[in-house]
Amino acid sequence: MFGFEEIKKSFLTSLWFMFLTFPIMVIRVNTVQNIVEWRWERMFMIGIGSFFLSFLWRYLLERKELGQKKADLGEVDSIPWNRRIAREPRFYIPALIAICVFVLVFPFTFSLYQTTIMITALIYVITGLGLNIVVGLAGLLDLGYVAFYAVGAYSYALLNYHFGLGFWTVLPIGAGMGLIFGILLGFPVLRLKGDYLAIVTLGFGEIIRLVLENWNDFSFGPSGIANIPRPGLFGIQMSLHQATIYLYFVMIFLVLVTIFVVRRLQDSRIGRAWIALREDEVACQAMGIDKTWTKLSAFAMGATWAGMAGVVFAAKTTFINPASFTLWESIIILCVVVLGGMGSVIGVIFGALTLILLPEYLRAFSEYRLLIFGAVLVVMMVFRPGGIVSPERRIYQFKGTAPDKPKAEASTPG
Amino acid sequence: MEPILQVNALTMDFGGLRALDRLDLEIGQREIVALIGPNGAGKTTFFNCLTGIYPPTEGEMLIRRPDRKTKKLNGLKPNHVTEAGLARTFQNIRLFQNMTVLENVMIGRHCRTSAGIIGAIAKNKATRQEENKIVEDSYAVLEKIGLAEFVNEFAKNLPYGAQRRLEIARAMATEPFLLLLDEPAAGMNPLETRELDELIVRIRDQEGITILLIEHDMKLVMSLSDRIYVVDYGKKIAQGTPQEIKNNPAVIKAYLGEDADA
Amino acid sequence: MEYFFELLLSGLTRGSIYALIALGYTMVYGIIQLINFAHGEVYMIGAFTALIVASILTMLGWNEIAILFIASVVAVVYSMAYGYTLEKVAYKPLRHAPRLSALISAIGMSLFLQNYVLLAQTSDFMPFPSLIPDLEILEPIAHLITTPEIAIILTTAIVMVLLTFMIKFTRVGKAMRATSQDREMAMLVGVDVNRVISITFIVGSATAALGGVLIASHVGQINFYIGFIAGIKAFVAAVLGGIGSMPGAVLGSLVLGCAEAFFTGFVSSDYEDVFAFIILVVILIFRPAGILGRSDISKV
Amino acid sequence: MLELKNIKTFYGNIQALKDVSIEISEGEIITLIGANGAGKSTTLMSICGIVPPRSGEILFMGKPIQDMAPNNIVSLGICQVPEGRRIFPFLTVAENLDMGAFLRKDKDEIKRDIEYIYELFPILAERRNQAGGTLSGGEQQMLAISRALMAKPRLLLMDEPSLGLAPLIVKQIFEIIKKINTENKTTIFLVEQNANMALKVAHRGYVMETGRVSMSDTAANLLANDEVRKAYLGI
Repeated sequence: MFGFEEIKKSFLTSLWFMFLTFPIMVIRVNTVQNIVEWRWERMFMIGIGSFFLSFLWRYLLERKELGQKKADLGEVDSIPWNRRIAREPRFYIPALIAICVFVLVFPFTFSLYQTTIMITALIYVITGLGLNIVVGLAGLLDLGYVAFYAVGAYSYALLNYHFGLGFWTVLPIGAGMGLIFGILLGFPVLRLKGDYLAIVTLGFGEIIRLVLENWNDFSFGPSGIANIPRPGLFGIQMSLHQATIYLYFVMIFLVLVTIFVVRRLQDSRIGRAWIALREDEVACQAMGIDKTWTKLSAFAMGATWAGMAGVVFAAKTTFINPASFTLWESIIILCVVVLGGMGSVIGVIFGALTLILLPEYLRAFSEYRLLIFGAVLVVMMVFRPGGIVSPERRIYQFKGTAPDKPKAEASTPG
Repeated sequence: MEPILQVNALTMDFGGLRALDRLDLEIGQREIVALIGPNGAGKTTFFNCLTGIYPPTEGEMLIRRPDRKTKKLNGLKPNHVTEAGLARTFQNIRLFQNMTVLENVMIGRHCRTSAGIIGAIAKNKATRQEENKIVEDSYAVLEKIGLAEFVNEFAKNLPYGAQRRLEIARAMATEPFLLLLDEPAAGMNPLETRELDELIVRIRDQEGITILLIEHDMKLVMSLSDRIYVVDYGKKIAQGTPQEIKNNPAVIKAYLGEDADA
Repeated sequence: MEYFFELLLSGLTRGSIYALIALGYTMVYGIIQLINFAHGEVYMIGAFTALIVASILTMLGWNEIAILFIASVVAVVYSMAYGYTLEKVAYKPLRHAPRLSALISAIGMSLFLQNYVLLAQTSDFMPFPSLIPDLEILEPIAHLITTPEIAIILTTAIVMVLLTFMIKFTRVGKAMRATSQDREMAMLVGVDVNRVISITFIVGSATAALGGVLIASHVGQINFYIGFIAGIKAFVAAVLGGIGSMPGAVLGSLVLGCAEAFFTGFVSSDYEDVFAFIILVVILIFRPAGILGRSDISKV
Repeated sequence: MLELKNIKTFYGNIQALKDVSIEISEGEIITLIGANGAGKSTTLMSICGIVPPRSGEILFMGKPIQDMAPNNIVSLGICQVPEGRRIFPFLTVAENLDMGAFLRKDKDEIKRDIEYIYELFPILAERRNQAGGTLSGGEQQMLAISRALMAKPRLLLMDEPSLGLAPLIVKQIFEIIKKINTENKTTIFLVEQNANMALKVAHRGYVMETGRVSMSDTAANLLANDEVRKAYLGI
């Protein structure tokens, strides 16, 4: 692969990128003082960097192509790694124990700062799992998901401000508000398909944010709402540190609840209908599934989790304003779902932890973290468009699903 | 014999194109009826009108269900048509490719079951029982159709002929009294076609399901059907028993080819 | 009445800018059905390139018109190069992947390019020299419309005419239309589809860069984030007009621009963007394919 | 002229072609018959490079073409009239014909060829400024064939040209196929469901079943073959 042709290709690529990045990377003008700064050393860095990267890029592309070819000709046994682990008790039991221990000791061994980040990541796990219902299972691209998150957060902030309601009271209310908004917004837009649906949900998301920003009497506008209380525990006074640890465990609990419910939904009659809808709308209707209701239920179920997560978010930051609910937030949650692996619970958890923790721990290169983040998204999609984890699906085994029915077991084939 | 499906003067226009032209059709209970005609004659359009995918421009479609209630199909949504007891397969296979064979059939049980969101989350006894029942019933359908060996395969990994049969299994799971098959033998080899022939007869005899099929394989059509309708340009040009159709000069001209008997 | 005209003209100006960006969105969508999220960034890079070139030339004391011309040309050339590279790196390998993957790749590219400019240049707003001189002949109507505004509207009109000509009558234009209608069939008559896609990105990027130069010199300042906001608006305009349709993109942009201008002028500037999105939502609910979009009968 | 050697082609996860080998000599009309979904169209798409085979070789005039891009394959003189006509629906009839001549540079020749086409199909001349999508099925088929002829192919691949057409028009189409073959010396590879018609115009034929070639012989022999008659001639 290091033949003359390849070297020529890489050489041309590096020349091209040197040309491409020339004005932005090399020249910097200061229009006030009329100084032009020339940074030639960067050009060489780009040249050398792109020369070698282009080798790697082509090598990986070739490997991907080859893998596809082999899979077609049936030359590889393609059980994804996550399923292989999940099948082997001697792998997954210790792994599960290790994760549990880690989760339990985490807030006590790591700093307050780390715990706060972890809470943020866990919020994304919940929103990611919620959006996964809409995008991953039902196949509806929703770019305005953050609207429901905002609805939850503002529900808590306003109900607390006006009526002094506490976290635990508002948590279900927030979820309910998400649900209601999901139905309200879902109803008119679900006739639309694909990208049109995406752009209209984007529109709705922006409308809600802009209303929050401008309707001062209602939402206090851009200045937002401060002094939102953290979750209480039987009225016990807690220090900031204690409160954070408490919130951490509340989040762990909520994540577990979410996983539990989402998995149940996924494996139910409704969940199957969602997946079937994603696979083929026409056939789905021909099987007697009500398209509108099924779509709406997915939309509303997704929104519910966003509403709940919004309440937690408000409680965690104790201050909210519309700037927390921009389109970027929707996009990041979408990335969590797609990067992790659509339709996969473990994938979404993976995606949330990677996407939220990675930039935080990249603070060492703090300036570069969003740059790297963007590049990672592109590279991931180019080389693994299905996400990190391929979706794990419940395999309905005739044996497994009916343990209390010996008759059924007997008639099961091998 | 009282018809269980009666179609009167069904007309369907796409823009300026008339795909169906005042088509009349009747099917009696436990009949196997074939709809034949050249490609593009409007056969699939007819199915799409019946099953609520296209709203017909004119005409009337009536069914008489086993409970003797009469129902008009015009204006029903596809899912309500299925609930009313019509199920169909598609010309170009439309399985849920990334679901397993069993799950595909389980989707067919959807309209005959009722567990909702609350039930899904709580997984109470009724829901569990229903789920078990769905699995059991679906498996039973698969056994009947002869697909039990593939139960946990992904639909997309099935051989072509098996995919066609899975479409039938999935339709059967919705408990239809009238089954609409759109080119069920397309792409099957002679052996698979023979098996299909037996399967269709078995579905009629054992389950008492009436069958309307579109098919190009004349051998299959002739051996299988009680009656045949021939359409061309959206119009019915002939109807009758296989023997009558074989000897009908208009049919030979339009479809079988002028010198098919050469 | 005069106020009405003032608003109308300002709306048309705004709409023209949207149109220059929306054309790129709609062309790319028409051919590969991808929302090119990074399109706005190409526009932003065009504006930055123009700024750099213009600043250097100003320091060298060049003549205003020459600066405008050279800066625009360099900006257009660079944007085309970026558009081309963008497609090769982030979209071409994903041609057979699920559409969501391509969308995420586009989002990643958008983020990457924003931060690339942020890091290589600055996060602050940079003043952009006003490159379009005020013409004296236009003095009498200056209270209604300024020279830069006229320049923007005219440029859009010219670009639109040129593009229409290209699409309608040239070989490459026909290949583009054929590709967008039936990609496989286009291959079967010998169209190099990869090349046509590249050309589409290049042309779309060029018009976006023109938009970038014009708006930057009109508004007078730029930063790394302008692409994202303008991109969203232009995309809304493209969808409004019926994505995939070029006249639709222009019409959608003008409708959006004027609607915003009138709403700001007569109602309130607070809810300007809300209003824009409400128009989008309402139109799409009643006309799901956009104003000029073709709705297709799905084959079963 | 064209030789397929053991090609295997996949559509998604389904193997559509399993070791298909076919040979076509210059000047012949070869037909490929078989049931729906047997892999006939995939064979054509593999030759044209739209769905390149995963393994095996395709030789055109002795040169391997299985790894070439579709547009380069067209430039060698291999042209396809695909199933379902695939007219560009929003291009006019004239523009559709222009697209057929996309790779040709000889402007005067093209003009002459267009005139020839309009003589051959007067109805197309009448509708030259109408969008392709508004034509009737038969007119579209004529346009599709004309579009392919505009490329001056050496090898013309035709996928179900009789699909959905009235008997009279089918007859006309087959006459044109014969004419193209004898007058222009164009080699024709014809995929058909209407086996009866196809075998009558063809020199040789291949029978395809679920991705494999199950039989090959002269057209006359296939027409007389009992199995073929039973399975594909509706007798």
